Amino acid sequence: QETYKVGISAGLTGYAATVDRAWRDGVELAAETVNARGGVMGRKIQVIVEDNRSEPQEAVTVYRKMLSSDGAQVFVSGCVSAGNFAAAGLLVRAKVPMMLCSILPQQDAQLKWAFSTLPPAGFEVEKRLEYLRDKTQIRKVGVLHDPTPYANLQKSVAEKIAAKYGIEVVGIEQYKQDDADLSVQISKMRSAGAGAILKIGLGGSTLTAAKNIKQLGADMLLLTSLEDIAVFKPVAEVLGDKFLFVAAPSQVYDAIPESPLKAEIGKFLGPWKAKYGDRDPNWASRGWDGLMLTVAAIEKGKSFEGEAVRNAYEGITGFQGTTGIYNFSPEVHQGITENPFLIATIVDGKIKVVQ
Amino acid sequence: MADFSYIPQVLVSGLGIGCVYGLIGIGFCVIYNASGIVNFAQGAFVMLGGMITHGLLQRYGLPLLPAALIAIAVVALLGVVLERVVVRPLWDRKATMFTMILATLAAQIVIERLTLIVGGDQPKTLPVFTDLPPLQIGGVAVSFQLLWIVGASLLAVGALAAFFRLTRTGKAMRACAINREAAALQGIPVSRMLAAAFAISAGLGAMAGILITPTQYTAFNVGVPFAISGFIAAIVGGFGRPFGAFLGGLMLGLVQSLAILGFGAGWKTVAALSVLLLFLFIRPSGLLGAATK
Amino acid sequence: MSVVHALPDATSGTAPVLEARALAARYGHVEALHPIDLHVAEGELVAVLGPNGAGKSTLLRAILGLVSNSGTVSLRGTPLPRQNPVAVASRGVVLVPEGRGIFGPMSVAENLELGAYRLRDRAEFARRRERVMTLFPRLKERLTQVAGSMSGGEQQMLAIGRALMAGPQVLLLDEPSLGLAPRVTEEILATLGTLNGEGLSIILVEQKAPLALELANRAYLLSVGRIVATLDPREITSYDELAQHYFA
Amino acid sequence: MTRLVLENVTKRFGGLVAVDNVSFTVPEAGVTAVIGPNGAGKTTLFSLVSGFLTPTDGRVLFDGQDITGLAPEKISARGLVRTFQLVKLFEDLSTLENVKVGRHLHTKAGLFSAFLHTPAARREEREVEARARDLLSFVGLQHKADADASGLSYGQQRLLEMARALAADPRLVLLDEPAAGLNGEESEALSRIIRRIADNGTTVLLIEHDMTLVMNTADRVVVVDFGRKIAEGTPAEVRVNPAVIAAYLGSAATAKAAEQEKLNG
Amino acid sequence: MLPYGFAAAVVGYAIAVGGYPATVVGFALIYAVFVIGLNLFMGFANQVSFGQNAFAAIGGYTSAVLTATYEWTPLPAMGVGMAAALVIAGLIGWPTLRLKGHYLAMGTLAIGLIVQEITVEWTSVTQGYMGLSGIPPMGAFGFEITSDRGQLIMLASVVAAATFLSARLKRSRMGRALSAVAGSEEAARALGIAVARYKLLAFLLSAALASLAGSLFVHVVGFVSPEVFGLHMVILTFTMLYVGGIGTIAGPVVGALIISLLPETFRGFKEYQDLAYGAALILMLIYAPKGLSALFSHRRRP
Ligand SMILES: Nc1ncnc2c1ncn2[C@@H]1O[C@H](COP(=O)(O)OP(=O)(O)OP(=O)(O)O)[C@@H](O)[C@H]1O
Ligand SMILES: Nc1ncnc2c1ncn2[C@@H]1O[C@H](COP(=O)(O)OP(=O)(O)OP(=O)(O)O)[C@@H](O)[C@H]1O
Ligand SMILES: [Mg+2]
Ligand SMILES: [Mg+2]
Repeated sequence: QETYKVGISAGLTGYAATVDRAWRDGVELAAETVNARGGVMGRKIQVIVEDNRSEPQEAVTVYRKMLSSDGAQVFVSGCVSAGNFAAAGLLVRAKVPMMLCSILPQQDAQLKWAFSTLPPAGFEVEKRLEYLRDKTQIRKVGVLHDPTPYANLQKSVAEKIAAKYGIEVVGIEQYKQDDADLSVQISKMRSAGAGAILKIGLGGSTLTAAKNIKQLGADMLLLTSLEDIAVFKPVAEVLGDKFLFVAAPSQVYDAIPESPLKAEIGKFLGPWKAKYGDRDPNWASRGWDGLMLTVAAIEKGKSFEGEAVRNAYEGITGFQGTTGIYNFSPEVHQGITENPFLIATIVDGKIKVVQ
Repeated sequence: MADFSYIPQVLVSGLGIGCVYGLIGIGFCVIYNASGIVNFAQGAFVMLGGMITHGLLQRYGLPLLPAALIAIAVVALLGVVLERVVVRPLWDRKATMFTMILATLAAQIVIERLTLIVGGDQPKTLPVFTDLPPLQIGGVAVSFQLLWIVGASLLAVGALAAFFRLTRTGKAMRACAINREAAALQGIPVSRMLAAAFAISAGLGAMAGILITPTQYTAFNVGVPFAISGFIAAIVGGFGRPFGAFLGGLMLGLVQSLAILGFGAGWKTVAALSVLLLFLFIRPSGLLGAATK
Repeated sequence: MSVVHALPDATSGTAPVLEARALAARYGHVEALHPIDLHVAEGELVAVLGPNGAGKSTLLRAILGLVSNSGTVSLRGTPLPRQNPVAVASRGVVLVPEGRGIFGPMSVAENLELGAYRLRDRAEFARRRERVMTLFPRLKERLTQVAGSMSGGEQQMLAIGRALMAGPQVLLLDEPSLGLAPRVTEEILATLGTLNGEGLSIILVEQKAPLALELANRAYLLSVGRIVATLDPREITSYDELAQHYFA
Repeated sequence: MTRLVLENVTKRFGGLVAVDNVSFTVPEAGVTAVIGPNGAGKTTLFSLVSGFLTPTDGRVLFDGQDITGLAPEKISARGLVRTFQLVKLFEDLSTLENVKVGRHLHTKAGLFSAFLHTPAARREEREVEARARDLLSFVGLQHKADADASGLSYGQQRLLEMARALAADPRLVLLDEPAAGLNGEESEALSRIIRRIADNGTTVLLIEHDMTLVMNTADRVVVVDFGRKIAEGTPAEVRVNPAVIAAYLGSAATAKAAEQEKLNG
Repeated sequence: MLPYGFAAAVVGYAIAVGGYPATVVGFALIYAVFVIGLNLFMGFANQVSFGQNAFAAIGGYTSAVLTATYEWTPLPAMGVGMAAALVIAGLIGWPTLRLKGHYLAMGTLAIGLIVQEITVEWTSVTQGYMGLSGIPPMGAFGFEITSDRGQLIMLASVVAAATFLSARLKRSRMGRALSAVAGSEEAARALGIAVARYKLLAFLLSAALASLAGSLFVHVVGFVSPEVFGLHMVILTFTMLYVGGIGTIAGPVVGALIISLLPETFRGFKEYQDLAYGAALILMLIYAPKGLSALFSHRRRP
């Protein structure tokens, strides 16, 4: 029987490893679920995964392999933006669309074939500013970000919209993902009067920031962007309730009210928990969405053919995913248009939604 | 309106991270002094120190001290394994220094990947040794962990200097690095010396990892960045001198911190390395002069 | 002049201290030393002579196991391990190599100390060191100097001094007079004579044949990797005669 | 004509005065030898002349021009080439190629003629090759032409170093203990070689401990001790100088040298 | 001849088959250009540089910015990139090459890290981690090489030319001077070889080839971002150089091909791919310490 081949170029090693491993597991889980109910339009889905080491050059190689040797018909690829950009030209020539976890390429010709599950960069920032405005007296913040494109975007948004929330950004500091110490940046923001730090970026650096705040004896809140809960647990042990984070609905399933969103998350969380236990569901749930969107597109366009799937993606609206509702159109290739995020903290090892 | 009271604090931060670099740089010096090899798996030892201790605390609920000691012992043993399996065969074939460096890099890949498979990709940390609020000295916060790091670094430097200058085994190790064949002719067990050097340096690396992890995070992939900083520290200090590496580390840490202050973290490598390069042009033999020649 | 092939040992009857049988050595595909037999009796000083490239150094290196070799070498009847210089040196077979092999960046004192690496006895250490200082007063003046910065001759003294620190059973010297001033050469060879007189067995590779033959009990003549003659020094009367052998 | 003039040359290493206010001249013709005890400062003197060390004090004139403090490659480019006491060969090159490197100063093919392999470059290569082979035969190493330099015995390495230095067609060649490691017969042969070098118009300045060679080869001898010049003159004069005998030769050696000369006829 | 036969067979196969092998071999050839340059400096002259990636970045980014942002054609852009790389190499090399051993390592490591950081931070020109897209393929006079086959043939010709020239260089007067510098700087100087000048020359040649490799990369892929020219590149190319055989003529090409193909052959190992790669590497270094191309030929290195 013929199968439908979905390729994943993921940074299973390198800086994107945590996110992309979860993304891959989410996509695979979705594929298993779809196959269990008979596949899509009579075909089973076959997922092909290759590690791009979080590097663009390697991404070109693995995209090429999956395209020409494995015959991938669509890509549901991870968060390594540069890798996806580097391969975008190849996909355009092969007329194969991609659904990504990363930001979108900028060239019009390439953009045409690329779609993303990523929420707009502003959402995570807005939620945090909202929280500060509504729940605290803090009116001065510092922004601490890494140099990745998505973090840079978020930083620019924060700079632009903070005033709308009556909040002043008193310091913008950068760090590098593998920095072993952030206390210089933190001292500088503290002395500028910042009462809270909006940290934007992934990985262990959050833990370093927390440790540094404590070592400096600084009385500041740390509000971090979306991340794996496993990273946050030790952070909470260091900073306690001075630590808050942007949470995706799937991460706080128990705390959200009954709704179509909750129902959709439930469909994903069941098999996820069965297979992976307590492992954080956030990136995986996005991967799940990525594949489910693809299935929806095939069924909508009634074709497995690349161009048809691409066209069908553009027609998907009101699609209930685990991260929110996706509305695509020829102009909008980044489907989440409503802010699904919450602010949470960890008390005694339990996640608590505070906003 | 500008408030510059944080500058002393920044200097302290710089010294703190500088100690860390220095401590890692010291590990490079040990193997170099005993064999003339630059071991780029040194970063992996640092990473393993933190990771193994974390595992022992988490999984077996051991108290910190025994966990740390076991971790150091395990990593030291691993150093010996590395020497036996990778370095010795090359050494026996009279491979060039760079071939050996590359082999240690390959070993670093293997160790890193094994750690990933066994320990997962999540970042981890260790509790601070002394869980007290930082000391406030003239408005500058000094954490207890920093004191631990400084103390241990100085201790390591002193012990190593004594070892290499005063003990017979230490001198024999240096002899092996200078002229292997002549060392063998004195009946010095050259290969055992080499293994011992790897054990010591791996153990030191692990110790560094254990000391510094409480101030930050560790994960399977922190080894390479640590190794680079430690390597630079060792060079600035005049390769092969533990105390020089320590000073080199301090200098790197300070310059970096000031660079972050002046230009932002984005340009810190540009700024810090430019300063260090200028320094080397002016003082081409390093802070204390090179160990050999 | 007579060339005696089965020359009796100076101390005939006793077992040789060091004995090589069918010892051969090669560099890659080239056999630089063809199988040879050689021995040194207790208290004997044996000279090895021969032109450049004859294989003299190779012979000494083969005894230590520094080049890939075949055949056996035994010390007082016990075979020495092959290709394991550390073990051979530990048994008291001590080589002063061509080019000296001093530890350049280390001090003179440290070099001497490492010569006695295997010695644990402090009193004995002090005694040997005293002895070396007496033999080479120049070293005493320079104990703290970095060995590599010493003049060529000074380094040679250090190399021999270091070897004596090991308290050798057999001392092998590869051209000890190399680079030494005539007076010092004379002194060093005299010292070797003294040591030999005290019972130390020595193999001496030396280009200054007349000087070596004056000391030696026996001499092997090496050419193109083979022993071409075993000589009794007492019977060599003229330098010319020896020279004929060299180019035979 | 004088080839080389040393004027009050001094070199200190920290507290140690390795060369102490030494002056002498080397005439254009013939062989001049520097002798003296181990550590007297002979090699240091060579390093000062050839630019590898800079004198603490004093001047060095080569063919009338001040070369004090010039870089070694500048000095060798003017025609003053040295060998090293501890041989420094290019170990990864063959014996022949080692000598070819010695021709560097007398060839000029650059990057582009190398890439293009111009006829001029090819002609130059052929000349270099021929010259290098001649020199190997001159020192008796022709049979080792294609061997790795590192595979030569010690004595052969010394000869190779000399051939390589001669390939540069120097006007003055400094030989640091060329006979070390050679036996009596070989050093006699070397003595003839050195004479021929001198007869071909290259000034030879030589450090040697082999007194037979010095006595047979040198026209003039300079004696140094503790960094100072203690005597100067013809070999015959120097040999009987009591200071030289006491500091350097030792009585027995002198006697033996004389004896050997007799033996050799 | 065997190493060249091997290289020709691999390239021929890739040209014939196209697709994924073409991509892998294409990258290998680009690396080969880089490694041939590295070999001039590290193999011929026995120096160390941890920072050649800087010159690849300079070449690559100059090409990328001039063609994608300013719409130049590739060839002049490459030329400017190479000139820029040479100027920077000269400025760095002139003082650094006087330093010895570890300081040279430090200086070059620093320049590599510095240029890498500039590519990340100078976002107005480089777009940082976002990368630059829309770089046109290699071509001249209105003719573009877009097909896999065309690109491979172009890359193979560049590699062949670079190999040929480095062989010529090695056997020339200059090559001998470099060998002399490699063997003993003191002896070289004693023979009138201006050591610092030759080191600089080797450094410049190798920077030029690195820059060329960088430019080729961006025109072949059409995209560039800072990760491409990171420390990873340094390690990878060192590995290629040593596995292939440092100081030999065929070594860089053989090394680049083998080290590029090796991880692909282990791709099926999934999680264990890197473990297998690391272990294979160690074994190759142990059993062919002089490089694979030396295994192929018993001839003594010239
Ligand atoms: N490492 C090596 N590789 C290859 N051949 C070598 C090596 N070392 C020595 N040989 C060769 O082996 C032969 C013997 O060399 P050896 O050094 O033993 O001579 P020797 O008698 O000590 O000469 P000398 O008096 O010049 O020191 C020579 O022909 C030499 O070229
Ligand atoms: N770089 C240096 N630092 C300190 N001392 C040095 C240095 N170079 C040489 N010396 C000392 O200077 C003195 C002269 O050394 P030099 O090598 O010139 O002697 P030499 O006359 O050539 O002796 P030989 O005949 O033994 O070769 C020696 O005592 C030596 O130890
Ligand atoms: Mg010899
Ligand atoms: Mg000397």
